[in-house]
Amino acid sequence: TGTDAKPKKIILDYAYYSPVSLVLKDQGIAEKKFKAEDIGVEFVLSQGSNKALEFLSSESTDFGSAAGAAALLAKEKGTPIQTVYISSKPEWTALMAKKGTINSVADLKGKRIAATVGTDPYIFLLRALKEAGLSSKDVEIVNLQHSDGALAVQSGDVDAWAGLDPHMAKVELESDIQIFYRNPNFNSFSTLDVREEFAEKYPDYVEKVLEAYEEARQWTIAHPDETAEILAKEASISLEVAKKELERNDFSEPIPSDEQKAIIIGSGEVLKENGLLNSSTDVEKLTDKLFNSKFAEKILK
Amino acid sequence: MEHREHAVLSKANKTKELRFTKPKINRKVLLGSILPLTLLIIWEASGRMGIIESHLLPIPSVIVEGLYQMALEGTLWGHIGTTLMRVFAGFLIGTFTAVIIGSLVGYMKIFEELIDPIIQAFRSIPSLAWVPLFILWMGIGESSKVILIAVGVFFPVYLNMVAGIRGVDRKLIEVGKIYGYTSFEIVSKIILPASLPSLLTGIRSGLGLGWMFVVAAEIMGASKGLGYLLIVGQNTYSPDVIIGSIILFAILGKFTDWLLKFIEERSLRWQDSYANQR
Amino acid sequence: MEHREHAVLSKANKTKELRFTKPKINRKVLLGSILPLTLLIIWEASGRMGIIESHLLPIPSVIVEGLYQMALEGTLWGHIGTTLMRVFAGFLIGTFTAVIIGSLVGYMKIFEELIDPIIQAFRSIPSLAWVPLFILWMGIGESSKVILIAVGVFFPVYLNMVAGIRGVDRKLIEVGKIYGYTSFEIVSKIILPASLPSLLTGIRSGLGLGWMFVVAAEIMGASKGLGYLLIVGQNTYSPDVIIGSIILFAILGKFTDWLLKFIEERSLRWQDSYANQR
Amino acid sequence: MLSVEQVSRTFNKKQVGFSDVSFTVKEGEIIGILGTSGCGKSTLLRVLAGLDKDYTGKFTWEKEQVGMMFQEPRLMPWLTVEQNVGFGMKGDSNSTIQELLKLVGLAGFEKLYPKDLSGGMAQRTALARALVTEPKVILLDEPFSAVDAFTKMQLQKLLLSIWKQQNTTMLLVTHDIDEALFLCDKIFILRGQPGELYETIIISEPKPRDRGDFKLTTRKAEILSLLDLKQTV
Amino acid sequence: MLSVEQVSRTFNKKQVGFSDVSFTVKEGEIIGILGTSGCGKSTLLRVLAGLDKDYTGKFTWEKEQVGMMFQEPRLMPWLTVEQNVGFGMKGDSNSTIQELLKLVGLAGFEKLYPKDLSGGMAQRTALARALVTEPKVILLDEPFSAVDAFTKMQLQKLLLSIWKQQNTTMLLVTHDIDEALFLCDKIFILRGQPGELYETIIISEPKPRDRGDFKLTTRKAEILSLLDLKQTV
Ligand SMILES: Nc1ncnc2c1ncn2[C@@H]1O[C@H](COP(=O)(O)OP(=O)(O)OP(=O)(O)O)[C@@H](O)[C@H]1O
Ligand SMILES: Nc1ncnc2c1ncn2[C@@H]1O[C@H](COP(=O)(O)OP(=O)(O)OP(=O)(O)O)[C@@H](O)[C@H]1O
Ligand SMILES: [Mg+2]
Ligand SMILES: [Mg+2]
Repeated sequence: TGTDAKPKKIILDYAYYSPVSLVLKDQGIAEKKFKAEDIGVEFVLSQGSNKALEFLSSESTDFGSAAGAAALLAKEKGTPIQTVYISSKPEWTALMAKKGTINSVADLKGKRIAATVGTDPYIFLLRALKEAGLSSKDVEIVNLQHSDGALAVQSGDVDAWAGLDPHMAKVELESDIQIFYRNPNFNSFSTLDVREEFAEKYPDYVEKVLEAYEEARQWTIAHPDETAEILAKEASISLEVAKKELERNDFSEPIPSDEQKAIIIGSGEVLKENGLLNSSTDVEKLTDKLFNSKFAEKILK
Repeated sequence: MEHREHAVLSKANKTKELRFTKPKINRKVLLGSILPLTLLIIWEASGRMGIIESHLLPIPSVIVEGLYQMALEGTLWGHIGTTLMRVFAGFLIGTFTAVIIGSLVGYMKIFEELIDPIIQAFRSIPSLAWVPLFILWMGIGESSKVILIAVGVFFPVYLNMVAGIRGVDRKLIEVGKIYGYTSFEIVSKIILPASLPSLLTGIRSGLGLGWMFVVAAEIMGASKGLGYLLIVGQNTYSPDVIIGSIILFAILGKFTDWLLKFIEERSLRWQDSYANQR
Repeated sequence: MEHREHAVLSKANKTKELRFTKPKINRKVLLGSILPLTLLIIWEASGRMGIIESHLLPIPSVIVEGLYQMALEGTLWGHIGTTLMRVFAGFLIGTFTAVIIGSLVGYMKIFEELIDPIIQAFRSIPSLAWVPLFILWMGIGESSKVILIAVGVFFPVYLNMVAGIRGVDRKLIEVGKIYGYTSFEIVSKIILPASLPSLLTGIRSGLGLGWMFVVAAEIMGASKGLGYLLIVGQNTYSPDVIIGSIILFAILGKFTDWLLKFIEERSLRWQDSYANQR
Repeated sequence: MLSVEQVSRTFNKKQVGFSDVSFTVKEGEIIGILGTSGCGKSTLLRVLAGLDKDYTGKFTWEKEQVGMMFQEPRLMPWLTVEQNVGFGMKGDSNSTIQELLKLVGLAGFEKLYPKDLSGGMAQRTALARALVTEPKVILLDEPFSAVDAFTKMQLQKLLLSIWKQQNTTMLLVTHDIDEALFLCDKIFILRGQPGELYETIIISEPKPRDRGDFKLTTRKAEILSLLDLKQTV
Repeated sequence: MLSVEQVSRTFNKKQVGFSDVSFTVKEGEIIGILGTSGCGKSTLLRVLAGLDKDYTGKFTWEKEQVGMMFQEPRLMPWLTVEQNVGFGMKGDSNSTIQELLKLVGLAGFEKLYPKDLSGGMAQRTALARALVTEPKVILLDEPFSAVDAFTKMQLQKLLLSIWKQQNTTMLLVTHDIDEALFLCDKIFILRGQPGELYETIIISEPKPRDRGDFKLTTRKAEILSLLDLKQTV
């Protein structure tokens, strides 16, 4: 309807788990882009997917960075959002344990595993168990925040941990806790989500934001060392850890397409089996409703 | 004759007062529920009329429905029971420790100078900040949760205990000294009863903090409890679960506080105070 | 002659006391630092000897080094300043509101019956649980952070204010009534000063809670502040940042509490209490 | 001025403070109230001052401005002596306060807090506080119980001089029979627990009186015997 | 029994409570302490009871077991009358408490809290509390200031009977000259602010004495004039 309407300002978030958003903010790309139109750009820090989605939900931001599965969960609970862009495909979660104690997912039977319920590592763990023919009933999942899980696996309170970067990278570097199972395709993506209302009112501006993101993504690919420095400085982690984290990020597929859809649907099914999604939910339909690739497709053509 | 009349008059008075005793309690409950009920009605109405979107703030009936479902499944009682047990245990430990240490600090200058400064510093450390330290020190077992709650309870009780003691009327302490009371007797027979009003306030404050620390405690590897429910609700974007657990916190908190208030009123009958005058 | 001797004696006494005034303060500081220093030394030593692994709990010197680095870069002052401002603003708002509402509730039965029950229920809602509600109601701006802190400060101040008022000696209130004081005059001229000791304890308790609520407040989209630092430390798994921010919380908390304690001691000089006797 | 009709006060539906007291007081009279300990004198004053509403019967004041000095000093512990004296006054009136403090012998102690006062000094502060607002009616509950015999006489004289200047109506509870005889126009004797008005003694001697007056000394024995509870009622 | 040598007490390095007091007391003596209000009588008792350590000079007790009744009742507000009376006793002793309560006229009021007592009843409770432990030495600070003339006489007799039974040494601060004359073997007069020991009056009349005794009445005038500060010192 109001295609020529113009927002007064656009509120974006930035998050340590989305390096592209950090580059976007650091390089001032969005500000430059919207300055000519006299539209203000504001940045809000999201400390996790859940906060990013809460901000979207309460209209505190217009665009938010969240893990794909998290966005799916929120969508099912009625949060009016759409996934319009994939800022990276990170391998940010894997299963870790003390060196030599656990060598495969099958060894987890009857063990205590730390994970944060509802987050990507948790979903990763469930999918890994499923693949190995186990279910959540065969193990004891201890709900711990990511950083607390890192502590608990080191002190021996739990036998394994579904880790998350940068905790994972740091633990790997500093102690004898090692990854024993990894699978990039069980990680959901770092997505960019927009409020539905915003997308309806200002479709042109969704495109413009995605253009900015696209610019930032290209810059990220071209300047890996600078990106690591930005990440290290913003998140106050060491350069070493930042580099390790970036190595595990794949910035090559920005458009939400069928491949991504398949991974998200896989996560959704596992969530459903474990009661985090309503048993009557049709995961495929829900994912269709969540994904909107038309903006990204348009600007990339 | 005149005397007679008078006696009759005062008797009439008496029955009148007796008759009013029962309804008084009801009136209190009634008045107290006006505000919460009004809020509930506005909330429900604006939810139904679409002023508040349900993904932001589900309407009360949906939340109650959800809680009812959990009650039917039986999981609700597990959550409530677990949290109640933890708060209760932590409350007891925290209060007990605070009374002991508070008495020492309030009564003996040397203790005050030695340990009060560090306690005051610890007091402002947020509950979430304690979590990693507790995992390091005590692991993620039940005891570490209970102790974390006890830490929360400790500070207000301690503060009020010390303040209560320092405010005890010098005149009464002198009476104990005249009878050759030992320090311990002076504390137990004069200082503790005299600082009881302040202590009870501290205990009520402490219980409130105990409820607050539950969330931090149940971040530490819980699989049951209201705090766990709240965090899972936040992680899975379920506003009904979040609000449901908040409401449970409020109800349980109110109920336990009411118990303490009841004890407070009973044990402060002797006070020649503004409250007892009415 | 005898008189003379006596005068000399009492003069000697005087100078002795004067001489001791200065060292007394130092002695207090000294005694107060024994415990923290001992802890620090044990910690540092056991870290250096490898009893505590540094990636779990870094040694103090590393943490101080980190803080020093931040101070050099200048970011530290930004964090401290931001948080101080938020706590200060929230503290003022919370205390002010609590004194007003507490006075009304303590003094007028009808207010107590109307709003006390719901306040008591809200009191046990954990800080983290408020976060989504505050984001909903007030967004993630500065004001929503300050108000959240004010909520934390409110409850203990309120509780102590009400308890203080209810404990005011009936006898003193009657004096006011004799002079035909209005309710407002009775509150401001008798009840408030008489409940000052209790109120001050509540204010100190409230300040502590203010510091605790900062973390919850700074979860709401902050990019500066000690709570932010703490959460970033947890999210990026940097134990030195976590412990560093905890230490800053402790120091700032201790410092602000010391300010309040100072005010407390000055304004309670009139108390004929155990504390003033010594 | 004041008429009291069958006023009683019962605590908690059982314990009786005093019962069925009736009397009248004319303007400018000084009334003494004597009675055994615990017979309800203080409670009667509290009722008349309007502090205690749970009485039966009725009474009416003609004047409204009633001052009162309680049995305990009841000083505000957070105020100094001079601030306590000025507690009931509106506006600035430092000179009046200083003057009265001098009259009750507390000049030089203005800045002390109540905790640093002796018992008698606290009582005199309370007296000054009651007098400084110059009420038309003043209720005094054992105003001189804590001061020495000599100071007491001076303060009695002070009361009389105020009465002369302002024709103040006074109700004075006291245990000192000499004091009642020296100051009062009428003496009510309360007896028993609950107390009842047992006897009214009228002293028509003009004031100021001579303390050694023989007529008064004889009445002292009479009052003393009235206070003896073992006597037949 | 007790010898006091040049004891002084100064508050906050400036305000003097009393100064340079010296006297001796023999076992079984009843000592009266009279003085103008604020001259340091209560402070003196506090020092002698060991409650106030900041004095100069020295004093020694032969007996240790000192009882004290303060100027204010100082009842524990959370204890009932009988619990307050039993406050200083070890072990069960209900019968002693009940008996003493009867003697001070408080039978029937055992279960009341201090807030429900009249001034005189509170004072009598405090008296009972001081007497119930049967101390060898007892310090009394205006013990009868809040009771009526008749009750006062009865309580004075009670004191005398206890003195007779147990040969208790008593130091009695009072403002009632008649009382001092009726009870005491020696009367110390303190004067001024800070108070100094101005005069010692010895009354050799055997106890119990006759209240109307003419010899005593003459001394009353003497004491009264001693209390007058305007007199030349
Ligand atoms: N804590 C204190 N600090 C300062 N001055 C004090 C303190 N206690 C008492 N005084 C002063 O010491 C003096 C003596 O007080 P004390 O109570 O002994 O008098 P007293 O003889 O008992 O008088 P009264 O007959 O009125 O009870 C008074 O001038 C009083 O102001
Ligand atoms: N709040 C109360 N509750 C119950 N009983 C009370 C209360 N206040 C006073 N009384 C009782 O009322 C009676 C009269 O008390 P009141 O204080 O009037 O006596 P009084 O004549 O002033 O005695 P005194 O000369 O000892 O001061 C006493 O028996 C007392 O126990
Ligand atoms: Mg009385
Ligand atoms: Mg005295």
